[in-house]
Amino acid sequence: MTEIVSLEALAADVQPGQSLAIPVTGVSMAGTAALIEAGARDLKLICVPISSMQADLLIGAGAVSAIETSAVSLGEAGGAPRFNAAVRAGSFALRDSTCPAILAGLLAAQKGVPFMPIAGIVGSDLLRVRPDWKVIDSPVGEPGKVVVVPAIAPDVALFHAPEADRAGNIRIGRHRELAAMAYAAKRTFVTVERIVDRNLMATEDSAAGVLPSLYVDKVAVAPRGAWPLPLWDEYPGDDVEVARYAAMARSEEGFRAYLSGFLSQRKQVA
Amino acid sequence: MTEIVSLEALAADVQPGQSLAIPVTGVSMAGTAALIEAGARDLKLICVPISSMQADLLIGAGAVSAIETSAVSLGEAGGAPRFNAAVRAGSFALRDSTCPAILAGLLAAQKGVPFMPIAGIVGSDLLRVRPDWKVIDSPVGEPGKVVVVPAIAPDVALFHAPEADRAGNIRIGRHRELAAMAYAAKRTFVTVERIVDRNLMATEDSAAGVLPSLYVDKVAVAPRGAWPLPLWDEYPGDDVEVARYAAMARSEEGFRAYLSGFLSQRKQVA
Amino acid sequence: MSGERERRELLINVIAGLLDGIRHVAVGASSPIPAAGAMLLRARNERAGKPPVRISILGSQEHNFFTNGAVEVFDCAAQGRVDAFFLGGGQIDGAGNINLVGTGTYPATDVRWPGSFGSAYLYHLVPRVILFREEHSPRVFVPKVDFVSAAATTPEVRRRGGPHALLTNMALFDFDRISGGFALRSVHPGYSPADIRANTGFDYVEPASIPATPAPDAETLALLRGRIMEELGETYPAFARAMQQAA
Amino acid sequence: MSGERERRELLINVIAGLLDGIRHVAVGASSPIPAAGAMLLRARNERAGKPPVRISILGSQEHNFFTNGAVEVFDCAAQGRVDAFFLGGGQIDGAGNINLVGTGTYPATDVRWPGSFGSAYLYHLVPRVILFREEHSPRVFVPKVDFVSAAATTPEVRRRGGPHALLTNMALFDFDRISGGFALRSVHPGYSPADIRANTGFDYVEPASIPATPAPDAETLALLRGRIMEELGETYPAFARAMQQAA
Repeated sequence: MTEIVSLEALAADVQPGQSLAIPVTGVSMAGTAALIEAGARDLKLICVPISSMQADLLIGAGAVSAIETSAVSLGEAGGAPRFNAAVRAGSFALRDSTCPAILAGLLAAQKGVPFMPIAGIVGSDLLRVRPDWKVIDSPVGEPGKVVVVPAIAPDVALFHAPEADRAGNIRIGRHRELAAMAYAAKRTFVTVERIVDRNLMATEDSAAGVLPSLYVDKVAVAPRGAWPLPLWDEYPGDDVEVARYAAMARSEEGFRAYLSGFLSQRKQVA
Repeated sequence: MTEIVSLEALAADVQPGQSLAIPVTGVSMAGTAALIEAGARDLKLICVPISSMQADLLIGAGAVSAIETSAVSLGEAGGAPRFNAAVRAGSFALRDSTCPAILAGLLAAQKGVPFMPIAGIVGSDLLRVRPDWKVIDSPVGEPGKVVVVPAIAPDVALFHAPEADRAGNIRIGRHRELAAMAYAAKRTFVTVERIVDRNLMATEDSAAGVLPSLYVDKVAVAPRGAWPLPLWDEYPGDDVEVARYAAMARSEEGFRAYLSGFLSQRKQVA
Repeated sequence: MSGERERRELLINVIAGLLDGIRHVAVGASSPIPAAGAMLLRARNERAGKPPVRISILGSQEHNFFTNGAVEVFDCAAQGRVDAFFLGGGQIDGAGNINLVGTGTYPATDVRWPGSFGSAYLYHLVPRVILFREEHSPRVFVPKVDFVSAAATTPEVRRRGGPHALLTNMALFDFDRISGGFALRSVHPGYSPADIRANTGFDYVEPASIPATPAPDAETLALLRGRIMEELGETYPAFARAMQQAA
Repeated sequence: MSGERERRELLINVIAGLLDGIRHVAVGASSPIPAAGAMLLRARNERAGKPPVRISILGSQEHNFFTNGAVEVFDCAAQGRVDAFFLGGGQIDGAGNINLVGTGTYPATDVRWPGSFGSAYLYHLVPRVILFREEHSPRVFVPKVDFVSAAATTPEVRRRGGPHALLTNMALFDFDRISGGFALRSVHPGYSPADIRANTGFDYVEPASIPATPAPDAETLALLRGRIMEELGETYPAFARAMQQAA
């Protein structure tokens, strides 16, 4: 059953060496700050299917030993400076992917199968740098080559959502990739804007947008927990702040200064 | 884009020889009556993943030349008499399956891949009677046998739902297997209790339970369109009627009598 | 046995015992006795301060923890998140294989049953599958099923799931996954081990001494006739009414 | 070209032309010019009573026809329900291959770009992929990309998708899937075919006579500056403001 815990307790339960799945919408920046505060290290990031400032912060803080992603970018604010620097320096194991392949890997774990076939990809150099991906002859139907990717079962999935109820059901709306992460992951930790008293599973309409507590191990309250990234139906992204990050994080020193300010700012919100 | 049509027009557009996917919840009994009225024949039923009175009626009416299903049963009312009789008589091509294999076949079509791996099944005689299913060595990870099933791409998916909006978005709530049918099918026809003026995609909560009009080809209004089967949030099943069917359909003559009454009753509702 | 209500109460009580220790059990939409067993365990755990039990009733709108459609219970089992499930069978054989398809030669079977449902899959994936078939007769319990809907043991693949026990109107058997067969655990009041042997078409291990299946104690009966019947009535109103009428 | 607004209006107008006939186009969240081109086509079709155009803006909450999470656009493309999409590239080569990963030797690339996103997949599945890269220079348009994020042609597998055209700040090219290369279709006002040759690092077919890319007509300009800017402002407010300021 779902435990409702403090942000610190949630972060403290992510162990070195574990793989951590993080999304592109519903990003737990509060959880990210708490992980860095807790001295997280040797994380194997799985970006579902890409990441922006969250991955860049964790990389800059030295918490990441491996990353599987289809892209890391600050969007309008440009490239991800700490990711790019780490790639050049070879500071982590890099597993480049393509968005639907990461989603397919999670789906394989969701279904308890070792692999998932996926359309396209043939001809891409990704096949060259991902020896864990295979091209097979389709075992059924007309002869033809098909790419298969291995299952991705993250140790922990971490995301941020508007609401949890007391039972640990999470309102995710249409953002079903958050459910996909949770189905595939061994454990799922969620930060939320607030905990509500009503049962989110009570009506068909409400339940349709819910990740059931069955998949949720820990919930922590973190108001404005996605900031400076957006949270649907709650607040837009703080583009000025992300641009400020992009500028400062160009240098190691600038990044350190930003990070220290970011961590104390997150503490004030909490 | 979605067309809003009459029930007759919807039914008339299902062609002989086409495969027709039908669900277990959100059953279009109104559409079924209209198909029988329109003289539907040579249908290849795909039950997602089982069926009850709907398949039995279509079989009894002589409209079915093939069926892929994990079960046909009237539930509390007992076995499906016309299905059972047709199996004994060998009146159609029978493709026995198991629930998750049908869902996996649809998923393969949803993802544009020729097959889908699936856990379990090894040891079942289904593998013997389904030569289109294969057991392969997993191409990735630890050595091990895995069953793969071919994609199922129905020509038409047909179901019943509470509401459509004017754009053809359909409220399906948590019944995401209805979306899975539509994703996989070449065309999707939906009967609904009513058409509403509001935009079902307007809010995150509402949209979470919606099949987008992108996947919906035809919508027809059919009040109490699932009767005598239940429709979530709208009406319970009419167990007395289903039991009456079960009793009458034991004989070919009884079935004919029931069918004739059923068709005129459905007409009165419409 | 003294009557229909007592018969059912004994089965419900046995099922609650078989489920002890699980966190999540899935129950078919038309399985009131298994559902009642799960509800009894849930109520007991609550009273004893033990970990809560989650009961998913398939096809029920109210007792439904799922939000991803029909596939979710199967995915959930594949993820190892379903600890127990119930399967029946038109035929069940001594190797624990079940037949939900029909008798005779496939496809034009002499008797056709509904079909395999999810059995071929769930039998592999749910650790504690309880075979539950009330009718105890040689036509059900056969040496070898005519069609294997789902196989109990498959040494050629790794699996976490399979049969745990077989419960009938007459007896309770354990299943041994190593030997791949059943052993008689207890015989319900009113029957003897010889009755079981006479009505079982397959061979099984029979220990020298076979206890009687314990009937529910007073506390359990109070729970069953009160809270459990109330909970059950929400999903299985006809069954709950029949239980009360049988009293 | 007379200015920034005119440059963008010309590109938008070309894109609307390239999209003509499609039913559903998906556009990236940070692609205002492609989105504007799609909106222009939609407005034109509406006026002409032609079939409606569906525009999915990825990552937008408002212009989102999807309800199945991040995977849906990919599934939708695999089903053949996405007719057109836009891809860029840090490098694009003469065979139509694109590189979104970086220059130099992988993995410790000299310059690292964000990554391949969905390109390796969508290039195979969307019939009309429009390569859109504003910068027209030899460092972008190279003889051979350093890393193939997505391959334009793959005779070894059947595919419905691939490049349709390449649009830059200077010119418009068609892509020929049989020969696997580009042919110059038109040159934007202010540039000559020689400018294109000088700024393109890969070889391409150049017909004897190359027309100028047509500028939008008065009716199109009115639409663009009115309705389209309004629609665009809902999703790309910064871009719409910049367009108006450039006027």
